[in-house]
This record gives sequence, structure tokens and C-alpha cells, in this order.
Amino acid sequence: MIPALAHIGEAPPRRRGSVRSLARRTADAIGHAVAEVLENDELASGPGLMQALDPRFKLVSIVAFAVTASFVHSLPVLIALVLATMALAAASSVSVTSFAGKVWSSAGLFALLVCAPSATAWITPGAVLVPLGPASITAPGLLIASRLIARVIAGAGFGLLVIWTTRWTDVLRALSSLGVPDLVVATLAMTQKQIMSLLRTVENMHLARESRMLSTGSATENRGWVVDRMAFVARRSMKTADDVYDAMLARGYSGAMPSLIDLRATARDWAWMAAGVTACVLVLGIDRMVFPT
Amino acid sequence: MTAEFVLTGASHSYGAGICALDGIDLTVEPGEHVAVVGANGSGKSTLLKMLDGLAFCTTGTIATAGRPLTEEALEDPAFRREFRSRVGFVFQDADVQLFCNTAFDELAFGPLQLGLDHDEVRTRVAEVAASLRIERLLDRAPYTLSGGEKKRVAIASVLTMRPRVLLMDEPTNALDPRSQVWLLDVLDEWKRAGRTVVIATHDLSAAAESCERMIVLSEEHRIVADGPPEEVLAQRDLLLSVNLVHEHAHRHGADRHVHPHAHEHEHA
Amino acid sequence: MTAEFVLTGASHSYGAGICALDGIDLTVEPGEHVAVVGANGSGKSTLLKMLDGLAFCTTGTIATAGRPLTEEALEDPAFRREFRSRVGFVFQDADVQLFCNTAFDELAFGPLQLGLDHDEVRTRVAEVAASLRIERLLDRAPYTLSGGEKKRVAIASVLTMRPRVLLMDEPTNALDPRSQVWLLDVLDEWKRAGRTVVIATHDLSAAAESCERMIVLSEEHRIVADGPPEEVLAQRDLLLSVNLVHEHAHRHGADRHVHPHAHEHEHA
Amino acid sequence: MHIPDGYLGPQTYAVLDAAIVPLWMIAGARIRKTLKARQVPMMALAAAFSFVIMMFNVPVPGGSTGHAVGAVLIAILLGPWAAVVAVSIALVVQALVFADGGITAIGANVVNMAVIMPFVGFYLYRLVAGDRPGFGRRIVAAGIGAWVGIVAASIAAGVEFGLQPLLSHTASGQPLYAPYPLAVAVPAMALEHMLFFGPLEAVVTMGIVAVLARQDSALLDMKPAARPLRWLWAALAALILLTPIGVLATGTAWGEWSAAQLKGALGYVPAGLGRVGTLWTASMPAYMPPFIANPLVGYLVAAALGATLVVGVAWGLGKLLSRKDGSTPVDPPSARL
Ligand SMILES: Nc1ncnc2c1ncn2[C@@H]1O[C@H](COP(=O)(O)OP(=O)(O)OP(=O)(O)O)[C@@H](O)[C@H]1O
Ligand SMILES: Nc1ncnc2c1ncn2[C@@H]1O[C@H](COP(=O)(O)OP(=O)(O)OP(=O)(O)O)[C@@H](O)[C@H]1O
Ligand SMILES: [Mg+2]
Ligand SMILES: [Mg+2]
Repeated sequence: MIPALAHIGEAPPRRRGSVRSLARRTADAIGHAVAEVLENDELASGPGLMQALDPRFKLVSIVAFAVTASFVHSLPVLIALVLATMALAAASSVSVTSFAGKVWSSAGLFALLVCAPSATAWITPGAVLVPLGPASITAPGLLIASRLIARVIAGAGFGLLVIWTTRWTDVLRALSSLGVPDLVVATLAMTQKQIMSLLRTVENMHLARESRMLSTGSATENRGWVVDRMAFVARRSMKTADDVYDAMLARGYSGAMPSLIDLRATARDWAWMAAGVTACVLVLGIDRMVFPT
Repeated sequence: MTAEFVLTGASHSYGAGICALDGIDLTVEPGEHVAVVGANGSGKSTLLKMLDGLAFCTTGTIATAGRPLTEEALEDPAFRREFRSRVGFVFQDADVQLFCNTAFDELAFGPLQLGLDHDEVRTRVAEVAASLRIERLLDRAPYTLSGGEKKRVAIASVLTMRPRVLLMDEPTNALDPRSQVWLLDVLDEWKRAGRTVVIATHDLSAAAESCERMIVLSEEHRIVADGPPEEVLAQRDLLLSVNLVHEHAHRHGADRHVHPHAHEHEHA
Repeated sequence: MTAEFVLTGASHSYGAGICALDGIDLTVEPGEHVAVVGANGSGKSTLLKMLDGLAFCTTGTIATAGRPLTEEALEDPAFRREFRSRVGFVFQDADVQLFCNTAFDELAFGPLQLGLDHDEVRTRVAEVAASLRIERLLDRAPYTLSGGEKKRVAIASVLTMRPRVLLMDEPTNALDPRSQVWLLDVLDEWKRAGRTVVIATHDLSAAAESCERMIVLSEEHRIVADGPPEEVLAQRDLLLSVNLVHEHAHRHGADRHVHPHAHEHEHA
Repeated sequence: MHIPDGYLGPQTYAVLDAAIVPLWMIAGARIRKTLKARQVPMMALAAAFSFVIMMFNVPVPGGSTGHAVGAVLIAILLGPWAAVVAVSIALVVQALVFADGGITAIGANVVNMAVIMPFVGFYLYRLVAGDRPGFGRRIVAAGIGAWVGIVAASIAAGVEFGLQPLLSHTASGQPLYAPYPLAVAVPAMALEHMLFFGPLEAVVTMGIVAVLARQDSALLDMKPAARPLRWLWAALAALILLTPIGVLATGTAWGEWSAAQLKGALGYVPAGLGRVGTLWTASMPAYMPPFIANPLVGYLVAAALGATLVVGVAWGLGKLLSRKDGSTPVDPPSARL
């Protein structure tokens, strides 16, 4: 399940007992998801610290950050990393509340649910902090859970920040100039386009059905329809892929996908790089020296 | 008699601030035939989708037959049934409208939804298929048809429901001349039968012929003209200002028939 | 000078015995502007695809500039390059033709494949975008555009390649009247510049204006008429027999301009 | 089942990340041969399809909805190697565009969902479907393949999680990454997928295969059986065998756990992300009573399944390999792709 699309099926605020059709809900959710990606493009082209960086440097940093965070063991340092992502968000004209909300709803909440039992005396015995009978929260348990949650939201937060501040086309450009084979980049590029057009197809199929559906349909009916539609989309997609390939051929496609790559690293990018390397070394140093586990 | 559709200050944006319609005030009376014209991207398709309850107002309101047309209202099974069987919609892109495995299923989908008995469904499908000359396509999968064949199946799939209100988005697109004439004949018939039609089109002369009212959308997504087609089309400066027509139009082009008899064979 | 295209007994079937073209004999000379007309499903799109080396003969042969145009021939990189840069194709369905992430990439795709340097590519894109009024759409993803905007991007993406031969499948479909006129003007320009154009269309009057030769395909997928548009369009019985026009055509409809001045305002 | 960053320690993700590079190269070379020039649009499409299939919400009894992964279906339609590439691309796009699944965990996610799932599912499908033309049997085979495929993937994910406390802990023994031992993680993952997502995957896969069998049976022609790599199966077998060893290693008296404990642990299902809450309240009572009450049973089922899987797969593999290449009924690979 995709966090950005996590509301699909859950659907936007739903009154109890309301019988919104599945079609309507799916169409909405998908439309919403597409809009979200579009909004992302707008944010990514706006002003801000991260937006101004060369996408190649951002891609490298995302890996560096995730790896560094994975080596950190101490809770204070992990919390510092979380705060750092928030500071970066603020510096990139991202609303910190919506950023934190997104991180929590996509990764944090889930990590919390997963870790909750490990914070209790069931899984981790130890000094009881909050006595709740068998569900008492223990000190070592809390530490274990917090550590994992902090690491997860730090990683997810930085990833999300890079995604929010980088346009997909720039990600592709960066991949290509970082030496990822043309064929792979071309496939990735087209996948995103195909996803969007498949989404459009699905959305429109739902709309077209909606416009001729007199009732919202029973669950069984909807189930049948959904499975049937997936088969339909599969078959039609095969034809579409053929047509698209023809269209590529018609415009001279010969296996290579050159693009107008114009990535020029500036002093700012190198400064970012230097700061990033220093930060990683510092973080790991402090983690191991100041808070040995 | 209550109006078929009433829009007050209706606007629609596609997320990210892409505005598609801006403050539309419009009343469509039962039995009216209204043509919506405008440059590409002016918001015609969005307007029709809103009338069909597929897109909703970002601001403003829209009502049909005296009831608000909102997402919640359509959740009421009775209203939904009444609305969906009263209003039919032909999409601009036939490809996206066709979601069944065969053209036959496509034509039968609506009538089956209406709960008609199977013989009646078969009769309707056969009738409509014959009038659109698509009988021999009924067994084919929609995505293997030619562009115009798809369009015909899309139109047929709405006609089998016999809706009282028809929303058509560029219905003559991709149709061959004969089918275009057939469609205009059908529109004439509907006018006599008192059905309501709202049609988005780029064929100004056909719109002028088949509709008694024409609405012009500007590139800023607002209504800038609304009246009988002859009057609207006479405002040449207005049409030029919304980029609907071209200064060369007299020499040739799609709107050349606005003044169809002003020149003699200069293009032959 | 060798002919641009020579077809001899060319046929095409889409598997399962669905015949789309049957024994076509046709020669297109360089600089000719040819209109292909026919009822829906008569095989116009298939013919254009064959001319563009995207569909191949089931029986018969097709040659371009003196060389056979087959799947194997196109595997030769030199020929392929020469052919693809010489011939451009505007698809009937803009949606399948647009496969890049932004309209800008779409316009730049062809020139980049030709190996032009980046400044040249940018100049071409800017030029074509301006003439089609799509500058403000360049950053948008094709799937968020309106029907006509997509069509304009599709046409633009071929024009940036500056092909010497242009195959266009219903290019004016979905375009607003102003853009339709613009396209006809462009066709005129190309005629003067000696470029070859083959265009499939349902707009008989526009075809008559912009082309000096018209080919009629029957519903049996054969060529039944080939000559100057005035002569072809005068054969009313023939056009009726291939279901291209309608008997009512005099009253109204898309082919009413075949005899544009024979009646006075009876439809007003 | 998308594993985010932070759950797996460096030892685990580094190994898995390194493992997928050769896998991708082999897969790339294979599809290059069969798909030729069409590979870009075709792979893009398959990837997009696997992405979108995860977005169709299927109503399941109990008032909730769920979605499928589709890896086995793609393997049936395009062959297992194509499925490797397609699902991998979908996962990479999800990570890079939607921040779903971690950057460091890409290797783990690819191994689970893009390698183990399609290969296990596909060969089981072939094994059960046999060479006979009947579509009924094919549909059943697809369902079994899909169910086992997703369960196998979930067991792999469970093993990856369960290894964390063994591999990385503080001096005092506190786990640094995913906190639950194999004995909790594996049955938790496996149960959830056996009871909930597995049946869903099977229903969806069977549904689509059934529709295709009726309407477009050419799409179901047996794909060339790309000769699977022995080491892949060895690795899989090792993973499954590790499970009981893990139990011994942790030495927990896990038969004494309460249902509530297991319930908490079951939260380990990233695929149920954001839905976990409703899932418990809505569908748990309907699905789980007999099993949940006794985790021992659950674990035994998982272990038995793993063992059956290994044996079954090995048997199928032997059968396939003993058959000469040419005798497998295949359509020319380039015919449709
Ligand atoms: N992909 C396909 N698979 C099977 N049959 C097809 C396919 N595409 C077209 N056909 C059939 O081939 C015939 C010719 O189709 P074609 O698209 O060339 O017609 P056309 O003249 O372009 O029609 P239109 O005016 O509607 O665009 C039609 O009968 C059509 O049904
Ligand atoms: N799905 C979408 N996402 C974002 N923007 C959209 C979407 N669909 C349409 N738009 C934009 O909304 C505006 C109105 O589009 P609409 O399709 O209503 O125009 P139209 O008048 O029907 O044009 P056409 O004559 O080309 O069919 C356009 O600017 C278009 O780019
Ligand atoms: Mg439109
Ligand atoms: Mg056509």
C-alpha cells in the first residue's frame, strides 16, 4: 500500500452507514492521488533549500542518510536526526505540520503499532514505568520501541522530503547522469507515465460506469466488477503498450533515450555535500563515543 | 416546471490550482438544446462532467430538477437511480468510456442497470446497433475497433438507456460524414420529442443548426456569451478575442460556414 | 524522381481474419497532397500505419523512395534513420502518441532521436510551441491536458522533427476552429515548400481545399475512387454506395459543402 | 509487505541489496532476448500494471477492503523473469515517487515480492497446471500459485525481521532493529498472509486468469520455462529452514505466549499499513479465532507450509528440468511480447 494513497478504500471521511459506491470511492481516491503527485511538482519547482540542490546530490544524500541512520544506535542521536529532517523541511518551504503529519501517517503510526507490544512486559521484561497489568510499559521496552520508531520516521522523513522537493523528471535525469543505464532510466520514465495513464484509464472506467450505474451495487457485484476490470485493463494495456511502441518507433526511437540533461553542480551543491559528509561523520562519532551501547 | 440544471457561481479546479471552470452561472430548461463552444482547454468537458455528477463544484452550487447535485445527494439510492436513468453522457474520448469486454455488453450495460427484462434489452440493443450500423461489431472487444467505430459504440451505449437528458462531448468527432448527419437527424428528432441536450463541440455550423442556444467559454474558463447561435456567431470580435476563430476564417477553416454563402467557390 | 510511396496489391489483416485493407494499388509522388476518405472502419488508419512502416503487408508490397518497406528493411540502422527522419506520423489517438512525462519532453523526443544538438532542440521546441500556442502547457504532463490540448501537443511533437513527408490521421479532430484554420494554413505552406502530405480525414470540404488528390476507401477496404477532389466529390452515387455520405446531406451535415452553394439558408 | 527503512540492520540489508544486482542483470539479459526492442514499453507497462493492481480495492467479507500484489499473475502472463523486472520497477517507483518502502530495504523488498513471490508462484502454477489444456485446472493452479507465492514472500519477510534481534543487539541483549524474534515474526507474517492477503491474492489472480481463459486464452499460453537457478532454490530452502533454527536459537518458550502477544506481533504487516486498526476490529474475529487462540498451531502451519513448499518446488523443478527444453509447449517468445 502506498502511503500517499493510503486513503484508498479507507476513503475520505466516511459517514457511518453511508453507501458511497466503491466505484466512486476508487475514482476519487485515484484522482486525489494523481492530484497529489501534481501538487508535488509544484512544491518541487518552488523556492527552498532542498529544491535548489542538484538532484544527483539529493539522490546521493538520501542513500547516505538512510545508511547513516541505520548505523545509529542511541536514541538521542536518532531524535536529533528526526529534528534535523524537520529543520530541513522548514528551510525548504514545506509546512512542518503537514510534513510531520505525512511522516506519521505513512510510517510513524505503523511503526508505533508494530512496536507497541515490544515496549511492554510481555515481550521485554524490566523495570516497570507505567503499570498496566500485563501490558505494563517497561523501561528497556520503551527504549527499544522508541529507538525503532525514531529511526523509521527519520528515514521516512528524509526520503519524503527529497521526494517532495524533487521533480520526477529530475530524479530520472540524476539517475541517468549517475551512470544508470539508459534502458533502465527509459523504462522507469515510461513506467511513471504508464502508471498515470493506467490510473486515468481506471479512473475514467469508474466514471464511465458511474455515469451509467443506477445503484451503488452490492459488494459481490463490485468484487466481480473489480476483478473483471483488472483483466480488462491487462488486455487493453497490452494493446496500448504496442501502440505506444509504434508511436515511439514513428518518431525515430532506436533504443537510446537521450534527454536534455543539463545538470551543473554549483558551489551550493558542493557545500551541501561537504556539510552532509561532516554531519554523517559527526553523527556516527557522537553515537559511538558519547552514547556507547 | 423546474429547470433541468441550475449552476450558480460554479467553479472547478483540478488540484494544484489548475482552474478549469470559473464562476459559471447557467440555467438549462427542459427541452432546450444548448451548444457549448470554446477554445481548447476552455472547460467544456469539465462543465459536462459536472452536469453529469462526475466532477463536483470546488466553489458554487449545482442543482438538477430542483435538487442539489452533490456527492452526498448521489449517495441516496432513489435520487441516484432517478438521476442516472434521466441523464446520459457521451464522453469526449470514446476509448475511456468503453469498459466492457464486447461491444454488445457495452450496449446492454445501461438497460440491464435499468432492470429491463432480457428480451427488452436485446431488442433495444439490436435497434440501436442497426441505426448506428454496428451490428457486425457487437462481438468485438472495444479496443480493437477503429476510432470512429469506438465512438459509435460509445454513443450507442448511451442511447440504449433512452435518457431524457443527453450530455454529449464532441459527439461528431471521428464519425464519418454519414454518421454525423445521422446524429444531427437524431438531435432534430429529440428536439421534437422534448428531450434536453447539452453538446460540447467545435463544429460551429452544426451547433448552429441543431441548437437554439449557444454558450461561449473563454480561455479564462468563464461564460462570455449566451444566446441564439446566429447572434453569438455574429459577434466576430468576441469570438476572435476568446481565440475560438481565426482571422483567416473567411478563406477556409471550420468556421467558414458561419457566413456560408458570402463567397463563391474561391476555395475550389 | 522516384515515387515517395508505391503500393502494389497491398493488403492487411488484424489476425483472426479481420481484413482492414484489401489489394491497394497506389503511388504517391513527392510533393503531392493526398486526402484519404472513407466510412468508419474502411481502413484509413491502417493505410497510414502501413505507409509509416508500423503495420506491414499481409500480401502485396510497399516501397518507399525506391526501397521496399518491410520489417527487415527497417532493421538496417541507416535506412531506419533515413526513413524515420523523412516521414512523420500524427496518430489518430493523441493519447497513445504521447508517452513522455511532460509536453516539453514530448516535443524534444524526435529531435533528440535525430541527434540534434541541445540548443537546436530547444529552439525548435520553442518555435513550434509558439505557433501552436502551447507554451504554457510545456511543463504539464500530457495526461492532464484536455482533448484538444493533447492533439496539439501530438501534432507539435511531429512538427519539431521537420519531416519531408507527413502522414496525418484526422489531425483536425478535437482541435478548436482557430487551430483547424491554422493547420490548413500550415498545409498550404508545405505545399509551396514541396513537402508530401497524406491525410486521413472526415472533413470533406477541408480535404478538398487542402489537397489536390482524393482517394476513397470503400467499406470493403478497397480504393474505389482516386482523382481531383472536385471530380471525386461529384460522384454522389459512389459516395452514397460506400456509406460515406447521407441522402439528407443537402439539408445539413458534414458533407453539405460538397455543393456548398446550391441552397440558400434553408437550415438557418 | 513493503519494508521501510529502519527495520533491518545493515548486515541484512547490505546482503540483500547486493544480491539483487546480479539478479537484475540476469533478468535483464533474459528479457532482452525474449522481448527484443519492445522491452521498454512492455516492461514499463507490466510494472505500471503491478503498481496499479495494488490500487484496486477489493471488498472482502467483513466490511473491509484489501489489495493484491499481482507478481504471480504477471509471471503467468509474461514469464517469471519479466515479473522480476516488472515488480522490481514498480517497487523502485514506489520508493522514489511515493516514499513507500525504504531505500536501504529495496533489496529485501525486491527479494521478497519480485523474486520469491513470482518464482514460487509461477513454478507451482506450472506444476499444478501440468501440460493439459483444461482451463479449469489452470485457474486452480493460478490460485494455488498466488496463495503460496505471497505466503512464501511473507515468510521471507518474517525471517528477515526475525533475524534482527539475533544479528544486532546491545550488550545487554536489547534488539536494535526489528524487535521480535523469528518465533514471533515468522508466524505473524505467515498467518496474516495465509488467512487474509493470500486468499485475496488467490481470488484476484484466479479471477483474472478465469476471465482471460474465457476471453483471450492466447494470453495464457505457457511461457517458456526459464531454467531457474539452483542456487535460488537453495537460498530459499535455507531461508525456510532457518525458521525453526531461529526458534531454537532464541530458546523462548513460545508455546506460552498469550493470544494478545501474538496479536500485537501480527501488526508486522506493512501491507496492511494504515488499515491495521480496522483490520483487527473488523475482520479479525471472522478470520482468526481457531488459529489466533493457539499460536503453536499457527506456527506449525507456517513451518509445515514452508517444508511442503521446498519439497514441492524441488519436485517441480526436477520434473521441469528432466523434460527436454523443446518438449515444453511454448509459443515463440517474440510472438506476442
Ligand atoms: N487492433 C485491431 N484489431 C483488430 N481489428 C482492428 C484493429 N484496428 C482496426 N481494426 C479493424 O480494421 C478495420 C480498419 O480499421 P481502421 O482503423 O484502419 O479504420 P479507419 O478507416 O481508420 O476508421 P475510422 O474512420 O473509424 O478511424 C476496421 O474494421 C477495424 O475494426
Ligand atoms: N485531469 C486533469 N488534470 C489537470 N488538469 C486538467 C485535467 N483535465 C483538464 N484539465 C485542464 O482543465 C482545463 C479545462 O479542460 P477541459 O477538458 O474541460 O477543456 P475542453 O474545453 O474540454 O477542451 P477541449 O476542446 O480541448 O476538449 C484545461 O486547461 C486542462 O488543461
Ligand atoms: Mg473537451
Ligand atoms: Mg482511423
